[in-house]
Amino acid sequence: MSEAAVKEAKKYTAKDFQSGQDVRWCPGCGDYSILAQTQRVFPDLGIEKKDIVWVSGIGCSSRFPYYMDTYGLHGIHGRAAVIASGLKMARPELSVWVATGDGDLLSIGGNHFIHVCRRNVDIKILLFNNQIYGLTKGQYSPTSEFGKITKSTPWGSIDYPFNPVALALGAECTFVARSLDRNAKHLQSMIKAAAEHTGTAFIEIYQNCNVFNDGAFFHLTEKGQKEENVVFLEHGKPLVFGANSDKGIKLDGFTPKVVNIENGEFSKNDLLVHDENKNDDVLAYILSSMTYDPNLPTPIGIFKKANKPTYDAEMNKQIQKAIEKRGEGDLDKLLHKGETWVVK
Amino acid sequence: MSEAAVKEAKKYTAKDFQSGQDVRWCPGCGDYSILAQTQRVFPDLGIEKKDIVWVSGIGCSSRFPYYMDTYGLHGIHGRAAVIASGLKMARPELSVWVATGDGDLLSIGGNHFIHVCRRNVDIKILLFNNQIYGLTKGQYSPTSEFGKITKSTPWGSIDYPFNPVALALGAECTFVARSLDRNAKHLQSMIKAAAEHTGTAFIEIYQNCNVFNDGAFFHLTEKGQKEENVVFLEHGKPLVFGANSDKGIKLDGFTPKVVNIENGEFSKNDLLVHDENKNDDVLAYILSSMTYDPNLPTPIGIFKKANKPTYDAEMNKQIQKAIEKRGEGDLDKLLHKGETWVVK
Amino acid sequence: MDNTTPTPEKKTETLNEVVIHFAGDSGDGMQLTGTQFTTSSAIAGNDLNTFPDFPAEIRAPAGTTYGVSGFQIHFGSRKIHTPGDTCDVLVAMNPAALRVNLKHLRDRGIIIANNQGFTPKNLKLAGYEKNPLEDGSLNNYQLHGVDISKLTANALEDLNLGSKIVDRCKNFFALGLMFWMYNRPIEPTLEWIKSKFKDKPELIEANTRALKAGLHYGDITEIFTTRYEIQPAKLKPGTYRNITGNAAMALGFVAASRKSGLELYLGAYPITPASDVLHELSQYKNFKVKTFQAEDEIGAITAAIGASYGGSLGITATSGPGMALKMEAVGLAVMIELPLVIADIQRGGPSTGLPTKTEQADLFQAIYGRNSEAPLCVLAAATPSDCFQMAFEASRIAIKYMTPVILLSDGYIANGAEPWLLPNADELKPIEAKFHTDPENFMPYARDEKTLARPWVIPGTPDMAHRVGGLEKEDKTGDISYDPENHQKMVNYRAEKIERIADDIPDAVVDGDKEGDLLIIGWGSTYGAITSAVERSRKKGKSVSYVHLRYINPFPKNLGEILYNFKKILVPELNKGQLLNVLRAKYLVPAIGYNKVQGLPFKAAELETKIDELLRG
Amino acid sequence: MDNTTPTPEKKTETLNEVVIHFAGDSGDGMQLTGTQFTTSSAIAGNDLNTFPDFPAEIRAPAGTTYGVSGFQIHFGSRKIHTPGDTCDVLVAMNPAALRVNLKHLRDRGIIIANNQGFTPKNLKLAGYEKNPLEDGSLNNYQLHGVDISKLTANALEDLNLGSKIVDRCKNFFALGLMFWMYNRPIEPTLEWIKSKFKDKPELIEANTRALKAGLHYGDITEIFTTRYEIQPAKLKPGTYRNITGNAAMALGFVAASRKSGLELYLGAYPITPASDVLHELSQYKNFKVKTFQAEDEIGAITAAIGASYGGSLGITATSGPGMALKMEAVGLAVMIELPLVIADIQRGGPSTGLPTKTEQADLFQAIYGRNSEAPLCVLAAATPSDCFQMAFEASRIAIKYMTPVILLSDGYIANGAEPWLLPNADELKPIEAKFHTDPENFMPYARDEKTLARPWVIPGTPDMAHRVGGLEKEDKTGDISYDPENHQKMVNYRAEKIERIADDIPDAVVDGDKEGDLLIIGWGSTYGAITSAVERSRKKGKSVSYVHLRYINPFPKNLGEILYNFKKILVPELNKGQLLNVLRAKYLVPAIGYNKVQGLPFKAAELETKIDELLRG
Ligand SMILES: Cc1ncc(C[n+]2csc(CCOP(=O)(O)OP(=O)(O)O)c2C)c(N)n1
Ligand SMILES: Cc1ncc(C[n+]2csc(CCOP(=O)(O)OP(=O)(O)O)c2C)c(N)n1
Ligand code: SF4
Ligand code: SF4
Ligand SMILES: [Mg+2]
Ligand SMILES: [Mg+2]
Repeated sequence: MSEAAVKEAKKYTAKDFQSGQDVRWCPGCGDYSILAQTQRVFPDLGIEKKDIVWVSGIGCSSRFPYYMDTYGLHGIHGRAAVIASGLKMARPELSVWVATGDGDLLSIGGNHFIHVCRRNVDIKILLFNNQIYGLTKGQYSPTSEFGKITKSTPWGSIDYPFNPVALALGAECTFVARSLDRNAKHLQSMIKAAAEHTGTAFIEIYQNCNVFNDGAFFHLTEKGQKEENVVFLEHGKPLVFGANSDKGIKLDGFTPKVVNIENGEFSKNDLLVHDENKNDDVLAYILSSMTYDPNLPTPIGIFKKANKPTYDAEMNKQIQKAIEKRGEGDLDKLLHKGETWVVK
Repeated sequence: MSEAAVKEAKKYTAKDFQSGQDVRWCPGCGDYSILAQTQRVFPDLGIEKKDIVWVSGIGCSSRFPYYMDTYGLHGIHGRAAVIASGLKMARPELSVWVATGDGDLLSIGGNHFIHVCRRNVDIKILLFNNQIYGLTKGQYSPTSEFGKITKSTPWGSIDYPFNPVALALGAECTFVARSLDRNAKHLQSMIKAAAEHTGTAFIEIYQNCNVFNDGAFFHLTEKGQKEENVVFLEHGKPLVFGANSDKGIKLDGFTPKVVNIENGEFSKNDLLVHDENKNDDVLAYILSSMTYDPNLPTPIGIFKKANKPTYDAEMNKQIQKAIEKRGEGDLDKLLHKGETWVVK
Repeated sequence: MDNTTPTPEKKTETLNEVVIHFAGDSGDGMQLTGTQFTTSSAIAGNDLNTFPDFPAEIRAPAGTTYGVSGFQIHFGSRKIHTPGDTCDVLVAMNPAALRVNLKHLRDRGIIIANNQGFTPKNLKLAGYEKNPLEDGSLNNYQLHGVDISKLTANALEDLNLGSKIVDRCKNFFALGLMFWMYNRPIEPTLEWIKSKFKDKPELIEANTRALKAGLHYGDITEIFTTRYEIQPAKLKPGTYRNITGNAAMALGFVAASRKSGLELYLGAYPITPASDVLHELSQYKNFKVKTFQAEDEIGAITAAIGASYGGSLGITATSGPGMALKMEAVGLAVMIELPLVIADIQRGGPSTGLPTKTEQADLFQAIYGRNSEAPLCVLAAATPSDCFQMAFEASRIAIKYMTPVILLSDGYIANGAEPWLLPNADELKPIEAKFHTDPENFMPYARDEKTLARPWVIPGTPDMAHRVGGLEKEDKTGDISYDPENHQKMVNYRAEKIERIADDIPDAVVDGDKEGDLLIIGWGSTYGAITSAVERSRKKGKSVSYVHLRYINPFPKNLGEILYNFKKILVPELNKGQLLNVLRAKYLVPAIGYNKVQGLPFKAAELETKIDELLRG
Repeated sequence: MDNTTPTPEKKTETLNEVVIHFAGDSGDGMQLTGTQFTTSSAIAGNDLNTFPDFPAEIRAPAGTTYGVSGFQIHFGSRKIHTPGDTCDVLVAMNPAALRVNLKHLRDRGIIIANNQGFTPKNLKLAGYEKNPLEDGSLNNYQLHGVDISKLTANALEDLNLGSKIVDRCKNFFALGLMFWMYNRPIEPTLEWIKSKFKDKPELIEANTRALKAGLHYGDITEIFTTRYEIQPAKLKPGTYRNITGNAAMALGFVAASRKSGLELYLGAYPITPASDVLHELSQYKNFKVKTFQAEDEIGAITAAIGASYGGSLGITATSGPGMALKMEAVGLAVMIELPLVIADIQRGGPSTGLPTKTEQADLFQAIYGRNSEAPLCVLAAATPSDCFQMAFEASRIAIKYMTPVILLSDGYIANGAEPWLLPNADELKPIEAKFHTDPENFMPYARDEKTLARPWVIPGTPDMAHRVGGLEKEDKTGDISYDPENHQKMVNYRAEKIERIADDIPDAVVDGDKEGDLLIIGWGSTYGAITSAVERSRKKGKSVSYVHLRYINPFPKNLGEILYNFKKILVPELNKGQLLNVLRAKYLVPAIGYNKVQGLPFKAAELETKIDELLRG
């Protein structure tokens, strides 16, 4: 994009991205913040409004496109990632975004998710992970914790939750991050980083559903708790956390351990230093494995960022190559291809 | 199982597991060996024939159940893992096996696969990975190499292949292994190990489709090539390979490297020692990341083996708990539950 | 009702039937209020029928018209078939509730409005320029503006609760007022409050006070001069319970499980309005009911097929979009001939459509919606309590004929409630479910002479290992066969097996004369509205007969005969003419449709008008 | 044909038409042999029709009856509509091929058998106790046992090839012999060999030699005394090409893309017999055709929807089981009103069924197989080359009416071939595809007055951002709406839009008298067989008329009138009566079905017999 175009696009403000439709989420829902941060950060992306499309599935979160004053397609349950893929292949110049929920993306839509990661289609996926099915009124989801009591599991669920970051890594997603609905600044920076990445960008956003799963992430978002429970991943920096930045993560073999860096035993220099650009995924895996460990803080930030040609670019390259090689298709010639004969 | 029962079950020979149906694979297909190894090893499992069920989807590989003289269900494309899950939940005492292909399990069936792994349903999945769609006559599959020319990709495929082992790890499968159609002994030992595991057991078997993808794995199976290209994972043992056992795998940070252990620079003691029981998955990930690296040998063997309660056991436990707590259900009481009134 | 203060003299009038509509914001608890009034009325011995109607959003923005949640209850001393075409009383918690529902209020009907809800902001959101409570526009009604919020707050003043909590209690005040007006017992609600909030004593106190405050308000205020009495209905003697269609269906499956001796296995994926079947069944673990919330609808049905293969009664429940996803797997069940019940709780469509609204438009999908010739049995429940009966019947047929059965219900009866005359468990007929265990001459696709069912042999049975699957089967052996004649034979068998179910189901019953000018044919949830319309028309002296179909594929054997005895045939449906199409194709009768696709049930009056028109023309 | 040696005197007979059936093991190359014979005959100027018939297994075990792969070709100097009910010549490479196909050979027909294939093992596998070539059981035929394998080996002796390779050439020997017998040009096959094996000169040599050896064998041996000549058919003048239905369909889509200026986007998942549409289209990258092999059928169609949303012509192609999976997404396409073509190449079912066999049993699924009222346009191709025309037409309608269109084909015409009179690209009518770009008064669900199509606005258009989706839309604005009247209106619009397509399609054409005793209505691939049967019946003096439907939903407007002018109506279908059902429901005519579900096309003779029966009775 030329600088002029960037400037031109910069004319927008957050308000320009408000569609004017009534927002129909429950009062207090974490979705509001995700919407607000998106609207706040989009003017900075340097993308013309007309070139942005939001695609979604079905769920509370999937109503997102209605509220963005961009093009939008509210699809069917679980299929957003592949609808978006088709769109991006057809129109590689568009900026294609997916809003989805933990049920939509990881339950019914799990297959499309892992395939879009594998293919590295250049779309951005925002997972609104509230660890519950909101729109259908509170059944457990594939990210709900084991033993969860919900309408469909009155005796407690017996499924182990997915770790969406690990799943995305296993499917070789090229950009994997995690953020929090209630950390406006961090969320904004993740959305921006996703926009800047070329390839499939996946952000897991922990989102509070205050009606059916209130407080699921309060330990990560509320003052007095979050400081001890969150470690922010910053490229090139050691993993420090704690209210007084007094703790850090150190590797013991492959195993991350919490150490104190204030009492003299260890220092910052002993800590694991984050590198989001590692070309193997091992560090990202190690970090992702901390997710459900009650003895470790939850990593928030970019786990992995890798460069790889995208599916949509390759598809369009192949077409260019074919045209170069064979000339732009001539319909008459095509019809008359192969063995023909003339009847007089 | 009591020893007597084991003995009783031991009465079988490989022949007892032959169904007598004509085997309809192409002559020379790698599927024959997988069938033969299965039939050879099943008599040793100590499971009564009547209690064994094979479930499959659609594909050449999915014809497998017809040839085993056990119960069998040849399902629809992609659904074997979840059909098998339903069966296992209903009948936890059965030994339930899935035969599936790379298209069946990883393309259309990818979602059921990752969910069964996550749930840890106690079924055994044998993936016949020939990196091609056999039954539909040779389109590329989600495990085909990038750039592959097939009927559906005459200009070369532009998808990056899944690494099935990494995907299974990302979905937190409790038993993950890889074997080869043409290594009878190894394949037998993997099948046995899967049978002994309680929980979802996944074996990726590299299988030659001599009609549509002949030789895809010859570098791993044929004399003169395999020695340099395969490293066998053995619990507690260092990773040694090479025709003269002269090479090994050493970790450089998290990165596996090939080293020579004969020329004096390194010795066996420097090598990475395999531990299939690590309770985090990091080692398994490191090993799995070697898969498509042209500079490294391909790991064959058990990547991971972990203990975790199974979904089917938990489901049945919950029922027992409910009966203990509420007494076995009384239909009359259930019908009359809640607020009732009498009209005279 | 201990601490009532002396009250001004009030008169009591007796009515035969009343329709009340409770309406407010999604967060106002109207569904709960309606449900409590329902229970109380049921216990008071009335017959009744209810219609909950709410938006797809969990809590749509307060004050908006599309966020209005409503609950209508029709109760009386005579047989009640519908929730009522119009209502006698409209309880409106805010202007949007009034705006949306006023058109359903009868002339001179009663409006109870929460004055505090009529704020300038809410008025604007509802599109009122002036406050209708004040501008005289409602003169045609008995308007009662009540300070519901304020009075509730007053009653709870000394409890020191947050204002949000206090505000949430206002629906109990409204409920109390209605209890007073219609002389309902409050004990069931008091009980409910106690058990619901058993860990939160302050909420027990708050809600109880609000309820009683409403009750006393009716007593003491001078606005309300009349109380009404509705005598108990003359219902069949027996024990009753109020039940929704989804709860009844769940019980029907449990009953079938008990009566067949088969374990019940539900594979399901949540979807409105079917999720409650999952919720209900997942409670019954001590009945050995296994419920599996799958990753999607395909997983749900295929897991159920796996369970059926293992010897369980496999079932699945869903709604339209999920149904569409299951169809490939239904074909597998047709081919491998295992018992399976697929419940489709229909909702408004197409696509995601109107998830919380009702419709009857999945009939085509049920009968025809699969690749190739894949016939199966289709049943439809008529009322909430009928869902019990039909779930039981669907299970019986599935087991006996080794076939998938589709059971149709819809959002209206799934969420609607009615008093249900409880069957005794002993009275329910046993369902014979036999696993074949004799290896002698065993053929997996041999057939029962009468039913054409194949034997059910479950894994674990010694010496009977065999394979089933979705490729065409050879007759008897079940081996794979591509033989042309065999294929024809098997296609015919599968069709014939379903046809034979007709020998095993009750004849269609004509309500009314056996011949005449007009026959109405209905199916599913329109039963109540059609019955009411027919009753009313008959009262006017018209000769109208009515056949309600619970068995749609195959049809009852006598249906053809019945049809040919009427000059006109009318098929009212909440779709564009689906049963109509099936009837016309099969019997070549010039039946006509009366169709409505608005996400709402029929009104009896609409049908009455149509009947008049047909008998006139 | 340079190096021919002097030959014994042979006579030449002229025939009007001939049917040859090539049959052998799956690995024997019979499909290739058949295809080569087809090309050669087409170039010789004959009209022709072919029927490849093979098992679902890639290479079923050698020698088994279920492993037999066959290819039948019917060619002649007159118009050829079918591959032939019976064959004149059966080329049988082994006993199983003989066993399976003998019943199709006419009395006194010719058998060419490969003597070396009749080994004791193969005889046993085919269930022969004695060698039928020797036991006199084939006396009723003109039996020629030929040492095909041996003669081939002799011809290649000095090439030093492996025995497997040599054996693989035997089909070319058989082909050469048939070329001799029917005086076909060998040049096209020689060309084909050269280009096919361009990197393997030894195979060029081997196959060329085998072909010529067969040719010379006919010349020199004394067994064959007669050669046959089949004059060119009097076809319409023009340039022809031999084409299968799937290849024609792919070209039809490319043509529609060019003629509309829209890029073509195919989302597909491989499935027999539809995969070739994917294979063909994926070659045309220089036509800017994008092909996406998705993870499953749902991904395939939803990606196509995404592409259509972006302004491409989105299409998807599948067969029965895949079709079932797509239906939920089809509903979305109905709701968001975007162009989309869904090709269903039908195959034997239900479930996985008979994947490589043909059937017409997805018509119900196409018309009715979705949740709720989700009407769309349904078309059906009649012959291989008609697949071109109908793919073009399906695209035109999809674009013009902003609607999904289902295009039905089946395994028989998909794999079968016929000479195709090539259209010139210029003659094809342009398809108007306009993106709406004027923001003034823009309403995403405003409708064209005539077609009721909504405007197509693609992302990237300035100032016209809007949202579409599967929830019910408000009229004009496209906002979410749960309003009852609006829902009714939109349901009606969607139905009416499809109805109006009837104004835009050709009237149904009656082949034969406009009134009479018997009207036959057909659709899809039965066209050829019905045409032949009708021709034959007419020759016998019977008055039979025929309407072939390419437009099934909506029907041509004049169809009703036509029907009412006949005493009897017969609807032959390769299903249990699906079009029949639709016609009866719509027109209330007592049409009857002639139905066959055997995985095989009709034979003209079967239909002829049925016609006789009806006109007698
Ligand atoms: C095919 C289909 N199945 C089921 C549903 C019902 N459904 C709608 S949203 C949803 C899950 C919502 O959960 P999630 O994706 O986590 O979104 P949230 O509401 O929590 O934001 C389900 C099961 C549907 N609409 N379509
Ligand atoms: C719903 C559906 N879609 C597509 C197919 C066609 N199909 C059958 S097998 C297959 C893939 C086979 O590949 P794989 O699973 O790798 O098995 P293989 O034949 O290689 O052993 C496909 C696409 C089908 N039968 N059903
Ligand atoms: S139900 Fe939960 S996720 Fe949905 S809108 Fe309400 S608070 Fe948000
Ligand atoms: S096609 Fe390939 S995988 Fe299938 S049977 Fe033949 S060799 Fe085996
Ligand atoms: Mg959620
Ligand atoms: Mg494969």
